[in-house]
Amino acid sequence: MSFAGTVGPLVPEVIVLAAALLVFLLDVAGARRRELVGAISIAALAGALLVVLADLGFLPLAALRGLPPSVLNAVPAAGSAPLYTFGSLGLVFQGLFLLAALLVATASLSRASDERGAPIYYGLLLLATLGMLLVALASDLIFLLLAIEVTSLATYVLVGYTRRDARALEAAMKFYIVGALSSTLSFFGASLLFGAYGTTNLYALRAVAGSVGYPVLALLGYGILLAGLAFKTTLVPFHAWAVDVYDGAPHEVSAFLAGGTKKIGVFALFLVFLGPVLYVKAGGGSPFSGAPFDLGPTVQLTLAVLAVVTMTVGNVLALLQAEMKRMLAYSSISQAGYMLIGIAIGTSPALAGATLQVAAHVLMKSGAFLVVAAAAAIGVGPKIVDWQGLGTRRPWLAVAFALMLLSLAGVPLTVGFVSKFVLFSAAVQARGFFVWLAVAGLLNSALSVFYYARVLKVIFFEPAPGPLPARAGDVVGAAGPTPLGAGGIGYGRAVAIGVAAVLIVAIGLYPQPILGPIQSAAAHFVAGGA
Amino acid sequence: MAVGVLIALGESLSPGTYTDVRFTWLHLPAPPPGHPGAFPNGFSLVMGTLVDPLSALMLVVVTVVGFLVMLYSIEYMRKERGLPRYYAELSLFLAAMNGLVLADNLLEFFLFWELVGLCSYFLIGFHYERPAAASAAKEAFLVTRVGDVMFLLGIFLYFAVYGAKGPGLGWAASGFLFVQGNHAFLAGVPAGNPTLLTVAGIMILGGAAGKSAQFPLDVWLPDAMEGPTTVSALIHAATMVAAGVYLLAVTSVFLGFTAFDSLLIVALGGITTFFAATMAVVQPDIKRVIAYSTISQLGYMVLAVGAGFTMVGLYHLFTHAFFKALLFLAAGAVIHAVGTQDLFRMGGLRKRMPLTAAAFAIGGLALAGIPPFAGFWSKDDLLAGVYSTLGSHPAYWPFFLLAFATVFLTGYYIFRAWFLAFSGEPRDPSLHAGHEGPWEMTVPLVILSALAVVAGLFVYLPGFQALLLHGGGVAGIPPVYGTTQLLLSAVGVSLAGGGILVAWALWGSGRIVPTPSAAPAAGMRRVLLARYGIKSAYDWLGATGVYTVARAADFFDRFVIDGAVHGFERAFGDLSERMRRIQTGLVSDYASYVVGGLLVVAALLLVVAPYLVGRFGGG
Amino acid sequence: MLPLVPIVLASLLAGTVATFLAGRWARWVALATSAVFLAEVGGMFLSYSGWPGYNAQSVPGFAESVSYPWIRLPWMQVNFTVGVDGISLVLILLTAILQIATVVYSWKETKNPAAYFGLVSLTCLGSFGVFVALDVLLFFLFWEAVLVPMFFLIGVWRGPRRRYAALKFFVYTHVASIVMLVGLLATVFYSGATSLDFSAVAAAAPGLSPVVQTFLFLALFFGFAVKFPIVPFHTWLPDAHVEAPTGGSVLLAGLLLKLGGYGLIRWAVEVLPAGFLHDRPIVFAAAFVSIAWGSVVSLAQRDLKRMVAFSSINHMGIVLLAIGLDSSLGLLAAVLLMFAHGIVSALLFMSAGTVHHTFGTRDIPAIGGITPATPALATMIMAGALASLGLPALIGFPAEFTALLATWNGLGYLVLLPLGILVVTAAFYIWMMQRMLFGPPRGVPLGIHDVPWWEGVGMGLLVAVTVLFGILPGLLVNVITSSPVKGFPGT
Amino acid sequence: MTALPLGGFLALSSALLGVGLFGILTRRNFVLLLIAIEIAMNAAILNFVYFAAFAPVPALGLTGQEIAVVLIGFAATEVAVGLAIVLALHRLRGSINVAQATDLNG
Repeated sequence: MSFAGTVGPLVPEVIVLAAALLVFLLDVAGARRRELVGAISIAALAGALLVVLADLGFLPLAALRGLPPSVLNAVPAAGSAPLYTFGSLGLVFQGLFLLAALLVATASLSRASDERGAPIYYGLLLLATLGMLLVALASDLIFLLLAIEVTSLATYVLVGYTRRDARALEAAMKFYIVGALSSTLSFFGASLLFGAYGTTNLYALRAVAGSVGYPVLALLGYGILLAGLAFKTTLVPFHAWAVDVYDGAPHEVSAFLAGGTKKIGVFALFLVFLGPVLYVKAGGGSPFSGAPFDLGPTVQLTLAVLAVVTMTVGNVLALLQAEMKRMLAYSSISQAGYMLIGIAIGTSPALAGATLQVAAHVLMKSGAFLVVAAAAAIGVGPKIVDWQGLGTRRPWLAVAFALMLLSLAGVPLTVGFVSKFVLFSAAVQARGFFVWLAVAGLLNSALSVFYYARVLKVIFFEPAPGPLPARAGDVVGAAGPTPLGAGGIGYGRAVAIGVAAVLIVAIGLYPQPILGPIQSAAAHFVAGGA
Repeated sequence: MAVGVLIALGESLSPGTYTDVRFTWLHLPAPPPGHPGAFPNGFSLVMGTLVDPLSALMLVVVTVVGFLVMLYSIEYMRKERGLPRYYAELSLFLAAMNGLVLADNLLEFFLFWELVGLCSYFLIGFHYERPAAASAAKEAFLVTRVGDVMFLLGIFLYFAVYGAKGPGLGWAASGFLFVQGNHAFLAGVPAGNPTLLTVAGIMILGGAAGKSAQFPLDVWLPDAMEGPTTVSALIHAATMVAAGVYLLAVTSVFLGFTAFDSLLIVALGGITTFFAATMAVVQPDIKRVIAYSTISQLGYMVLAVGAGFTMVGLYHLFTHAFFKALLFLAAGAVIHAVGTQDLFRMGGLRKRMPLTAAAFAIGGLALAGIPPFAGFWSKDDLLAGVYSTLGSHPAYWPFFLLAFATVFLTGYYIFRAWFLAFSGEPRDPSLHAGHEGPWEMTVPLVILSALAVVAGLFVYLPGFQALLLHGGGVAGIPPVYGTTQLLLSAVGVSLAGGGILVAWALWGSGRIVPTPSAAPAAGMRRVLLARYGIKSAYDWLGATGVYTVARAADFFDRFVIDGAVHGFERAFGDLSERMRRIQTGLVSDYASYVVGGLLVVAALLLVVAPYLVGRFGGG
Repeated sequence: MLPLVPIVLASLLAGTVATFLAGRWARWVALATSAVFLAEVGGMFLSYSGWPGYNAQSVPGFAESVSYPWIRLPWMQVNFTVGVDGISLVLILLTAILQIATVVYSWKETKNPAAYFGLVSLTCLGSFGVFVALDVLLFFLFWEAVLVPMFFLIGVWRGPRRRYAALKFFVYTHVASIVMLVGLLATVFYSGATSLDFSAVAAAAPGLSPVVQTFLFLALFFGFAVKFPIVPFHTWLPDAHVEAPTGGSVLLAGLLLKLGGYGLIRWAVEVLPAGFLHDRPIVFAAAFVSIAWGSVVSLAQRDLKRMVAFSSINHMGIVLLAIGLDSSLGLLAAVLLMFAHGIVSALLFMSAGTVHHTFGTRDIPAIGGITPATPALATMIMAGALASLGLPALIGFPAEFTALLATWNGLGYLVLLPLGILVVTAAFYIWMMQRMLFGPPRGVPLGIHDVPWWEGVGMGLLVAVTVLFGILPGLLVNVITSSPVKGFPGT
Repeated sequence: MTALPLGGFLALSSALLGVGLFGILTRRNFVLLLIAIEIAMNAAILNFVYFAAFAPVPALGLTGQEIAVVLIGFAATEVAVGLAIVLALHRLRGSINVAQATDLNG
């Protein structure tokens, strides 16, 4: 394969990597203006997004297509074990990752332009995005875990990048310790799988999942791997770090973590667990007997239990949260439970539903955290009660936030409803105990309405306690009262929030343009390689 | 009025049942084939008019008395506020009353029945700023509402009876049209559905008892005297309260009562007749005396209808309407003149209001049943009729005796009132010096006086006779008019005369002899003034019983049902608070959760899930 | 043929959006929107009822039915399918009447009028959508879409505990909606319907085994029962009513409660006949409890709005009873009663609103004898109360009469309970009138004005409707009975 | 080839993992935590190495040795990032005791 042949399919990754390097170089060269590095990053991310969309087959973009159609969804030949392949579901996830990064990058333009570390910030953002893009391509377990680590390492630093904020550093510390522990576990689990099957290739693993030679070893491997990946996906009880990190990190970084990097865990779970889940060998049996047994249902049940526990615990913990970001963090945890339902069921409709849920979550949760950033920029405090009267002071911002919360709650006419609808209808369609999974999910979404509605109540119904300070920043190093554009929240944030809000409603009204590709991608994903 | 009289004249010339316009009010079409359901032919609820001897008789009453009361009101109500409202409500009442009389089915009957009840409610509460009036209006509405609800159930039951068994009158048409022949059908098939029919009759009786203030739903009528006297004369004496009797009459003619129902009706009539009269005996309020007498007289009519003498009952209704309206209007003239309703403060009005005194006396004589006044003829017929059934229905005996004894009481109480008001000397100097009213008030008195004298004699007019004869519609229900039991008549008249004499002996002087409070009579008097405690029982039931239940229910609603909702909320809140404590902020704890979670996942994958899957099967 | 329903939907949507953006012209835009809506619906209604001879056209199936593909999933097809039949048409007419009455009544709303009128229009839009939706997802979408504007209507404008009430309303009804959605989806998937269209679901679902249907029906029933509301799931209602602005109360009582009844008729009873038959004892028990509870508790209320709210529970209990009878007469009665209750409770809530801002309180014992000072207001209260207690010649009578007749026909002497409760219902209204309207003036400040013209027009419209259909219920009945529902000729 | 050596190596790596986890759970000093994580990481690396040697099935794709080398590099990178955080934390708070950094909780 020629160099062009190798790089051609990797155009988005190359663009992002090049932009990251360029930003770091500019830093060294002393060009540290936020506008400059931000523009470069946004351009790179947008370009990569266009290429990914083109690769996915959006016709008007055919000229940008870097991926030969023959490569897309091609199943590796028997005996070959590529490190990465190009599945359309991966491309869909790439698109979502890029969308999340793009929203965050755009909104970050509104941070103080002379803030220290802007190039570092954007460079790390791009590097993290690069890791995410690689996750979406992985076809090898080690490649997958390393790609995750690329993102992780970048985000550890990103959380604490200002180096002046004790809360952010504390968050980075926690993030790092739990993250490193989890990656260690992941690798240990991978090593057991390698021992059991003699390969780390995901296609191969899927193929041999049926002939479990050493079920105990394999199951232990899958279990430990699940624990490691659950860290990224914030499944309960591996979630505890997330609340503190989302809380302590700069708002834009929280948006990126919750809306973006968390989803690589979801996709990693898809990749790793589809094989075991799809393995159906009736006849019961015990993993200790040495004979083949019901691996599929066993894994499904485990994942389902985790999903239900995650949804429930996240929601219950969010109920009485007094701080906005922590509330959003807990809601983000519970949303991860919904996504897990998709892989627990393992059918292509369920995966499509989970993917749509991921897409929805990118918009809702990134959007929500960016609203928090915008609100902080106009002097709204971190507690939910501090948000009183926002509805009358900043009606547009409040309406956008309301849309995001309603979407999170799964109220119709929003993307959050469509995704839950598709997911739960897929669960009901799968019959069996998945119906109860859907019931649990719906009851949870009912429970979640309580705290979303409570926030809406505070924002819209309660009068403002007093005038807002002219400009109080969460922004470290903010110098002087230079009011930002767009009513004090900054144009970048306004654009990002606006795009997210519009997409939430647009997809909620007519999801077909995005649902169609996701469905066919999920179908390819389930069918491929097994 | 003219129309009413014309219709009555027409009926008297050619008795029979005439149905005019009829239109479908509400139509449930027949279901398509294959969907039988409860109404295979669908059904219609219709509105129409029907004229027959019964309605003709009622029409005369309604229109004539209505006209006279309107005329009388011009002067009587001159100084009142809200006259447009008064006349509008009175007109609406007359319209609804005519509608009721002309209705050709039970549903339509009920519709207008409710409307007249509404007008009664409004008019009792005409002086709504007076708490007593507002309260009386409420009481009237609610007590009659109890009857209405029974009436409604009665309609359903008749609907069911005739829907199931009627000759071609199933659900497809309408189960409760007033159509000649139903009754005959029932007579032929007595076993039709006796229980259903009996209950239906009881329910109709309940409705009638509410409207016609029969025991035990009689409490509202005396209180309804809070309304203007004109209203009392028209609505609460002559027309609306008679609608209950009319309902019973119509039902007995067109739909039929079972023997048990008849006995019940007779019993109710007899009891009401007597007890209402006893309460009238001690009343100090001139209007309430007349009100109790109304209840008592309505009891007679119910008795007659129950005993099978439908047209005799209506005949008494006819005469009663005139002399009772006369009594009310005369009383109204007195009240208008002196400004009080308390008999004990009046006295000696005979000299200043000779015409009114005479009118009241004529009304009283008619009421007491002294020949040749109107009341004599109808009451005598009535009693004779009931007497004639005693042989075949010995169970009627006690109620007949009660009714007969009431004749004495009637003579006594009405002339007690007359003597107290008109004879002797004025007792209370603070009262206005009474005088006769202008012509608008006297003319109705004169006309009604004339009618109170001659209305009973109408029965000797051939046309009217024909009306009464055909009114029952069905052979076998004999209208007894003209005295056939001379001995009975003589005893009756003597009793009435005796009552008058006793009244004269006690009150004729116009002086009041206070009864010693220790005397047995005083205790009796208290019981009677307290209306045997029925009113207090109702008040207790409403204000204490039902309201307490409602308050308890409200408490339950707020604190138990809603409390459960809040408990749910609190339970989750507590859970949330408790679980938040695991979020310590210490990273080592978080790491331990990871390790613990790892162990849990391993246990799930290796032990729990395989066990469950093996136990319950995959998927 | 023009796609009439989507056109109405579009006009309503455009009007709503315009209202939100219209600033101080909002009320004019809202008025125009509602007038257009009423004209469109009125036209549909008249053409359907065959006025003036009102010989009902029997249209088999749904009229004005159109369908566009919306969401394609491999395992099912979601269409944008809308259409009307007699039942929905009557309720749509109710929607249109209430919208214009509410807009006129609230003419001088000063607190954020654009949002207020916009939310009113949005609520009506959602209700209209629910009534025309013939697809599970579309139905649920509109069903929930009503929730959000109502949440804001309750929460922003009036009462002191409005925030609590709004939250309670939102959470409570949303939980119920979700249970309902589970039931609907399970119905679709277990029955093997390939499309979420009503026709497909209604064709496939009756084939489910009775046991499954029983559980599915219970899920749906719970979802609808909260909206109804049925005791003991009713406690959100009094709070919401008491705290909502008048327009919110009007739409809440007039429209939202009807959604529950309509949903039950269309999506539960028709779709799961066997489940319905199995669960009828539960339905009846719930209905009887609600009838009795709503009425008895009303008697103890001091707040006029709270009293009317509990009377709504009573009336909707009768609706549920009538639906439960499973007869064509019962169905007819249920729809009539929903229409009647929609108009009458709206009238009563408007009166209560006027009482509140005229006298500064709605506490019944605190004011009395208001008739001389405000005769028009007293008349409106009286008209509402009398219509609500079922006085003939007003709309409540034909509705209650048919309901009770159907009950007698279906349940025999059990009709005694609703019949007996009629006395209690009369009692609390009559008592309220005695205390508030009559007697010597009490708590009536000097120099108060009677009903302002805009409120008078709003209420007068409703009174006119009450009288018109009270005297000529046939207009509604002929439309209702042409529906393609069991026992009606449209089947 | 017997199963015994594999069992023994597995026991060794499991012990390493256990030591690492124990350290992570009990230490409060950030640097000691880093060391504990590295010990646990080495358990995984060790696994890859001897699974490559004692593999019951022939390897497909990456071999255990390749993976082990990559992971050693990765572990170094990870520690570098960790030390950076340690430095920043120390500079800002004057302490690298993780038990003192619990401002974010609840």
